[in-house]
Amino acid sequence: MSVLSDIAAEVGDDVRTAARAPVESLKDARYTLEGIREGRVSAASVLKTAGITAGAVVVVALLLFPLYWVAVGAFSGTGASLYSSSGIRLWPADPTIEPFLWVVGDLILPSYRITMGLGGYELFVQTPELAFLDVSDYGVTETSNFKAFFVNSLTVAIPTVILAMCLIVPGAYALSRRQFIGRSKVLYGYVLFTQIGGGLGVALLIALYALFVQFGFNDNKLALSAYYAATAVPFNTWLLKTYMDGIPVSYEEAAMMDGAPSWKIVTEIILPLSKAGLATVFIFTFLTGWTEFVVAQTLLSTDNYTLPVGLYSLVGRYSIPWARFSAFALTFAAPIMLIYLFAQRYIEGGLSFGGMEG
Amino acid sequence: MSVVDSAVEKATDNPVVNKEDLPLLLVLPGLFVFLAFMLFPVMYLVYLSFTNAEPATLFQGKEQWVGLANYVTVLTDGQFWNSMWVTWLFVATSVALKVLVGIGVGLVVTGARVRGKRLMRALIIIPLGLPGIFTITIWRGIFSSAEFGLANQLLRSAGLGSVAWLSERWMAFIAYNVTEAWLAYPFMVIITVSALQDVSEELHEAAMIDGAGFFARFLHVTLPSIKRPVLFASILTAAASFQQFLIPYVFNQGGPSRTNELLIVYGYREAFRFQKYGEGAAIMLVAVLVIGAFMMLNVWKGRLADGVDDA
Amino acid sequence: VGVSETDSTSTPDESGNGGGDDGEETTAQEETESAGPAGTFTLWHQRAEAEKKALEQNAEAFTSETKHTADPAEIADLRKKTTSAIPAGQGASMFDWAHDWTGEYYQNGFLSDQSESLDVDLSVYTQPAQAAVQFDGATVALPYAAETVGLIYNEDLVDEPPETIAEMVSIMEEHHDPENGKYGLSYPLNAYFMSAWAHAFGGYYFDESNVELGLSKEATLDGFRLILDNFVPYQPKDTGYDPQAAVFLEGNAPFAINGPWFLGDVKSNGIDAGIARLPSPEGDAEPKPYTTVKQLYFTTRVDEDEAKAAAAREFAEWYTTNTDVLSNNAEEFGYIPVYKELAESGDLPAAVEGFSKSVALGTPIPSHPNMGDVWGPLEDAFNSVKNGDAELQSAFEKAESDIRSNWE
Amino acid sequence: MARLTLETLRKEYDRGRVVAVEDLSLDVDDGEFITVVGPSGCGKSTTLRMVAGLESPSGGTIRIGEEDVTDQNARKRDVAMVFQNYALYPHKTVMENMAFGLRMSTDLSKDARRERVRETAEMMGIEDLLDDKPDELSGGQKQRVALGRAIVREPDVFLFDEPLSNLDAKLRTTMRTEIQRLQNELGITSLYVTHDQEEAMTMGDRIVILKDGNLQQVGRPKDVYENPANEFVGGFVGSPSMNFLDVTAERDGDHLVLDDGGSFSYRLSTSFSESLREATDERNVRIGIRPEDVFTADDGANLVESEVGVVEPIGSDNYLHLDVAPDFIARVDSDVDPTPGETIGVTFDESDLHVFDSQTGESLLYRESKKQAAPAQ
Amino acid sequence: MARLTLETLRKEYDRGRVVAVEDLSLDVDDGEFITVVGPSGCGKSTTLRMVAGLESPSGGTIRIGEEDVTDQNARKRDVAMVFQNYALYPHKTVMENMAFGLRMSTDLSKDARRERVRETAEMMGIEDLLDDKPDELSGGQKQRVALGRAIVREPDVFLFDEPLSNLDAKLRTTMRTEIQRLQNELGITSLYVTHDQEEAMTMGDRIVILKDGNLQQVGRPKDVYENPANEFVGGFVGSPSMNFLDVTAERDGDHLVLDDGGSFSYRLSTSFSESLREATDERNVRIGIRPEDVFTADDGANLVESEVGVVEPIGSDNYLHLDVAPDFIARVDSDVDPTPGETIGVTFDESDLHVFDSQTGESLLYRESKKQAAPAQ
Ligand SMILES: Nc1ncnc2c1ncn2[C@@H]1O[C@H](COP(=O)(O)OP(=O)(O)OP(=O)(O)O)[C@@H](O)[C@H]1O
Ligand SMILES: Nc1ncnc2c1ncn2[C@@H]1O[C@H](COP(=O)(O)OP(=O)(O)OP(=O)(O)O)[C@@H](O)[C@H]1O
Ligand SMILES: [Mg+2]
Ligand SMILES: [Mg+2]
Repeated sequence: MSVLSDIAAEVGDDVRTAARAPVESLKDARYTLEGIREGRVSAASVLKTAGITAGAVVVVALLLFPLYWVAVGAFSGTGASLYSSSGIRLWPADPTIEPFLWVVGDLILPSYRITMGLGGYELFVQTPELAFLDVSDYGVTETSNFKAFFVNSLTVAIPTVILAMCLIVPGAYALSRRQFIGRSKVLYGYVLFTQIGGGLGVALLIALYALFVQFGFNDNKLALSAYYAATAVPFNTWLLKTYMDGIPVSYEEAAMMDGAPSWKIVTEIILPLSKAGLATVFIFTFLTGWTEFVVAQTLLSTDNYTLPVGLYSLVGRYSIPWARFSAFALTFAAPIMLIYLFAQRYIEGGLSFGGMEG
Repeated sequence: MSVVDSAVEKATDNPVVNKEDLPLLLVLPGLFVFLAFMLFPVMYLVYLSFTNAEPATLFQGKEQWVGLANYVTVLTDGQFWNSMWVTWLFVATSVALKVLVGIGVGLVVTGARVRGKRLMRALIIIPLGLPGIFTITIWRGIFSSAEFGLANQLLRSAGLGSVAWLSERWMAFIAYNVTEAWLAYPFMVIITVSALQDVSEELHEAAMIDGAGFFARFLHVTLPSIKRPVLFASILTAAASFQQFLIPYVFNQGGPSRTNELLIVYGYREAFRFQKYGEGAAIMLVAVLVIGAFMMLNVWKGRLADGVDDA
Repeated sequence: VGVSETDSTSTPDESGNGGGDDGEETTAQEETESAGPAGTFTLWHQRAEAEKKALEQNAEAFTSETKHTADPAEIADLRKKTTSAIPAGQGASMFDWAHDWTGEYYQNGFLSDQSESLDVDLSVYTQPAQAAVQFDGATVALPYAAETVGLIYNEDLVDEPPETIAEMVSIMEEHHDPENGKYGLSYPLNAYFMSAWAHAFGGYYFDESNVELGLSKEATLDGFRLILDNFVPYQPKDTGYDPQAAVFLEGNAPFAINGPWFLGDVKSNGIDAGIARLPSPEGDAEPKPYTTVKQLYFTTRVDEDEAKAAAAREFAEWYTTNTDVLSNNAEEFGYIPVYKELAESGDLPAAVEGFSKSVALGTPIPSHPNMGDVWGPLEDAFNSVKNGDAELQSAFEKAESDIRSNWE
Repeated sequence: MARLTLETLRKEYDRGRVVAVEDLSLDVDDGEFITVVGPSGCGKSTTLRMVAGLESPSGGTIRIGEEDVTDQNARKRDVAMVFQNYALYPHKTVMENMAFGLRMSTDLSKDARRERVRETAEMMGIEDLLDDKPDELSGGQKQRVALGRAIVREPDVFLFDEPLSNLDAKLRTTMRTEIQRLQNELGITSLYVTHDQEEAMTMGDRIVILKDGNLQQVGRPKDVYENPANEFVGGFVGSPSMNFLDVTAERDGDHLVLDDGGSFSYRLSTSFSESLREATDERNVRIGIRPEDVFTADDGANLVESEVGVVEPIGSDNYLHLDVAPDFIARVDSDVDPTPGETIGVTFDESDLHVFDSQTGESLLYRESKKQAAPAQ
Repeated sequence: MARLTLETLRKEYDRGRVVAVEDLSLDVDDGEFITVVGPSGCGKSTTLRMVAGLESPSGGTIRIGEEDVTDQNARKRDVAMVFQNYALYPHKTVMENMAFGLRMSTDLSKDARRERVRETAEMMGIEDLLDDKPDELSGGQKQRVALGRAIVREPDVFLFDEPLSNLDAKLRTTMRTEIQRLQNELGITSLYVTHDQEEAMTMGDRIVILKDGNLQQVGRPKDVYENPANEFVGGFVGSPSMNFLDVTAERDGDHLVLDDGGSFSYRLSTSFSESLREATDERNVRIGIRPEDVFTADDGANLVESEVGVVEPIGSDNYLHLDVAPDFIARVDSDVDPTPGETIGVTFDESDLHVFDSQTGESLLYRESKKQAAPAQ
């Protein structure tokens, strides 16, 4: 739990830093300007910085241009197409947020009555209906099933993450810290399967489906989570193991000298120190459950569709409603972007393959 | 009693499993769950590859054992060998491109003089969060052969003529590469950035004092320091390239005229389009074996499985 | 006097299938019109938006009118889902798709022959529709609409739809100006869309009765030549569906060759479109497009449970013969009726009228399983000719040999 | 607090190819502070880690108090260890770092633990840092916390593995005094590993000198300094190092004259000559003389003329590099400041002379005192 | 080889919130070896890095020879630097490491470069290591390679940033001599940063003492040791540190009597009293006396009785911790070995006394000599 509260605190820090960033950079700019005036800072070096930064912005802009292009489509409303015979538009001709409203739908928290028995009396609080967004105000009448898909995705992705963590963390620890029979075989096997798990084709899918049916697990979101967790095991175990390799053994030894039993060493020392690795694994396993399409589509019934399946069901036999499709996809990716934005420093640390330097 | 005792003694003496191997128990759940989901399907696939299964026969359990016939068919099919070589070519070019883009962008977003690096790095990984089928469809649109395809419009505004991207073999191949690079660059950049942050500042300074310019420092300090992580990422991403399916399939089904049919597309077409599950399974397995051997070789060569206690 | 068993036909469902998609089965209720217990069945479809909504409303109506329950479910990739679920003994009792899977699925054992149990006589449907739902003497589906491509023209740009190809070419010529984003024609060039011309001079793709290919026949090649000479020069160079659709939808092309499903987009883009039959080539040749019949398939799941089967059958019969449903479909979505009573009534909506003329000319896509192998090589061959990589004759000969080798 | 006994303790690595510690026996009294010193790789850390339970010995026994702990798990032994890199848990505050051991090995209540930590922190002068994380501390503060973490548990035995080697020179001296003060106060049996002989000398009640896994000498610092058991110890202990010279002992009547064949010649007294002759028949011996025992003289017997190389001032004294032998240093008063190149006369007292066997390096004259200096053996 | 001149060199960090180096002026003669010493964070590295061109100064100028290099890129300056962690390129062999600088900054042919490297390697005694990778070397060898890499380029100026601090005590002494030998041989202008005052003292032609970015004193080691400009320098230079005592100077006729209100009382001579009275009107001063200047005495004038705390033997001498003041240490001969707790009498010569202003810490009596000791200013 302390890990969670730590993470919460650090996210808080990040938010604060992010909020302060503009002020800080303004101050920096002022100091630099003063510096130039007083001759403390050479103007050439400032110009160089500005030029290089501009260059970096151009690179980033180029990389993200396809996404921008998609976003333009999403804001163009119905009739938008990936193909436009009238030339590139850098700005929607007739900007509208209708597609996004269609995706998100109403955000209304219905009124609840919270009651509390109190010695014969009954107190109750009637919460007001909270309407964050009522899309009918904007003339959008029908909406997508995004929210239902979203809930389904969460109910698949969260157990996936939990289950995967339970499988991955002990394995990674053992592989990183202990010598035992078959260790290197498992490691090799895992590295091997980090990639060739996918791509085995339709026949595999049929076999998999048959397997699920055999155990009566089809259309079971939990079973799907288990499957995702299983596929996430090799790569992520391996990743976390590599990360743990970088944690100095002396911390463990210190804890051992402090009289901590093995499991305490793991929960109190290794896990908190593996935060970056855990965050990375968290993101990757979450992504597994969040973006997988084929198996989810095969296994789940319509009511249980997850977001990618929901997204794909927008695709018609011949054509795709581009504005809505894009808006759906961008909304779909938004949580990932947010999570990543805050987990960035951990992920970059968690992927550094510190143990591999040499 | 004594029998039990001696058995216990034997078990504890047993050199195969001893007390030090208890940590194996921590690995087993993950291994078990993984195998539970992968082993049966894979075995099934192996079985299929030795039969003449087709949808009609398969589902009625009427498929027949045909031994190595499927493998013979596959290995004597010219189209298979074309796929094999295109696939390796694609692996080579796309990995080179991905590594270049990854390092290039990685350098840009870690540059000492670049302001706002963190934000840039966060923005740059967005493609990671989008489903592949979506982004690939977008790129299919970009590389439309139509005069108003995005790539063609850019070419034309640069004063060049438009290109029939997807109906010319090498143009299509280039389009695959660009798209693959775009799909994979977030991963490559993340790894490169992590690696770049570990490059010793002191080494850079030493080189600077030794009189090395930017390029020489990159060559002699940066590159050797990030070599291993980048190599590792390249291997992973090479495997991804090897198994690329969606790009050729969505773009032009590995066309034009099956010239760019990557191995998995070939297998898919055989298995699904032409309904030869047995042959499809054989192709998939050959592909898996090839990529498996490739990975093994790299893992072994790059000593990627090593850890602290092997070191 | 003994205790009489009232219900011998239906056994209480033990859910021996491991809990499928079909939900709860209700046990017998004797007092309804038709004999047998009430059933619930699932109907898979891949319809979007308005069409989906209409189907759901129809299912509701059916459920409230009868003792049975119809449960429609939208599927993201119907082909993948059916091919993996049905063989595993799972999946819906019924699904909604065009007739081109009939042969293949029946041979694979996915479909159930209901010819013995159906109450409706197939002769109430048009001839091609009758053919579509049958394979090898089995009736595996019931048809409710036909579909094909026709000529759609932008009324702002074209006053009168052209009767002949020559007329059409001259109008296209007038509008074609790619430099400024204007094109003569919007026409996705896939095998289905091109079939009208391949068949126009007496050629054919595939002869179902003799299991024979006709791709490299001179008459077929003439059809391809016609496309290459008269249409390709006026189209955007990317002949995929979306890029082709875009130019018409943006008002940048006078003509589109497309199907009724396109009309929704046309309408929502504010294009005033007229529909006409496809123009004729010179001489007495007529374009003969492949038509597809939309139908409700019975899967093998219905064989497990008579109540379910009865429900599915009853829904299919009701849906394919209910004139309210059918004419509404025609009006809203351009579904061309195949229920004779309606199809021959002569008061079809204008949009449907245009397409139904094309249907009248056309031939149904063969439902033979071998047909599935034809599309890919055909398109590959056509594309390589179009790109100038191959000669017409040799390309299609090669396609034929590819297809044959896959048939083995 | 307890006695610590090592008996023929042995550790092999790589299937016996590396013998890190070879049959080491040592007896540490209750409350004694033993420093272990030796060059890098001599097996100091390995010994310490075996006592801690972090490595299991390949042979021999370890006893703490009366208990044989050789096969006992590290966490069961009541020992505390201070690591070279401190090994403070980076994610825990100082308070949590210090309380962790108590939490794990005692069943004190949370408040009682905090109380104990606070007391110890006060003793260490780090009570203001209790809420900080290790990252926020300076090197000296970290060192204090690491000590505090060990102390708070009141263990039977303290182990230190080069705890000061990451600190700068000034801080090292301060912390050295600090540790001595604490040890005096707490009187806990301690084993202190260092590679710095000065640290070992000043801190240890007794000092243990290892080389290549072998025990060289054990004894009180002064005894070891004055009576090194062999050439290695002589050279290792003391800074600057003892000067060595290979000489032949020529007989001249009752006297022996030591001669290196060059400018060096030293005539021994009869008594010294006699004991040397008793000790060895070899004519070639190696003599050692400490830099501070060399003094300049203008005339007199046994004067050695030599040229001055570098003169290193260290403030209080000057180090004269002389060409008597390579690296021959005389530590003289800072007033004595010859210019490099000058020739001066130096000499030393016979009583300051150490004589070693030129083959084995064993000290030839002080066997007795060596034996007595290492009673533990 | 060239003169190095720093003029009011200044470096700010964090928008001026941290002043790492404050208006430092220094003149290093051609061929001179200057050591820069000071506590952690005093700006030693920052200064060095500005000279190297790795940081750009916030003010002031740097001149090498006649050329103003303040705004010149590091790689254009003809300086070489030895880093604390050696900073050897891990993927290059020793040969490649050493040749890299030549390759980058000269247009020698490959053979010529190899020749130069080989010569230098011979000089350093590392010619056998040329084909090894840094990983395979021991600490001392790495250090030698790092030196070699700097030397081979024959730069105008040598910069050293604590090059020996990662080595163990014995090795440090050896390498120190090695560097001195090289410097004598090559005579390249050098700036050598260390936090170890002994290193600074023994190695430097002159020594620069910094504190908080401010220059404290520049001078020959002996001068600095004997005439510290202020209390800080007095305390920093010399080991063990100078003992300090706050005293009041009471007048007693022509004499001044220094009294700390406790057991300490010291009567100054008339001449000393006079100069002190000339120097300050303050009655409260702080006196400093070096440990080696304190000696034990049984009787006589100015005897201070004090109790012995810890006795630290370092072999050649003993350090007696006395209760005259906290951390008051007398360095005495190792023969003098009182038992802790014993009371002994100690005293010192008036000439060894340092007197500092109790407010500013400035030395009160040695202004003259201080001025003269720092001619570079
Ligand atoms: N895990 C190990 N595997 C193999 N050899 C080892 C291992 N640990 C130590 N050694 C070897 O044992 C010997 C003693 O090592 P140890 O760490 O005890 O030396 P040390 O005296 O502590 O040295 P230092 O002063 O460098 O810390 C060395 O030769 C070392 O190479
Ligand atoms: N990049 C930087 N940003 C902010 N402050 C800095 C930076 N580099 C150094 N400082 C500050 O400047 C001061 C001087 O640092 P410097 O590294 O020169 O000290 P130093 O004397 O070399 O210390 P040490 O002996 O620890 O190496 C310190 O207070 C340090 O915190
Ligand atoms: Mg050690
Ligand atoms: Mg520094």
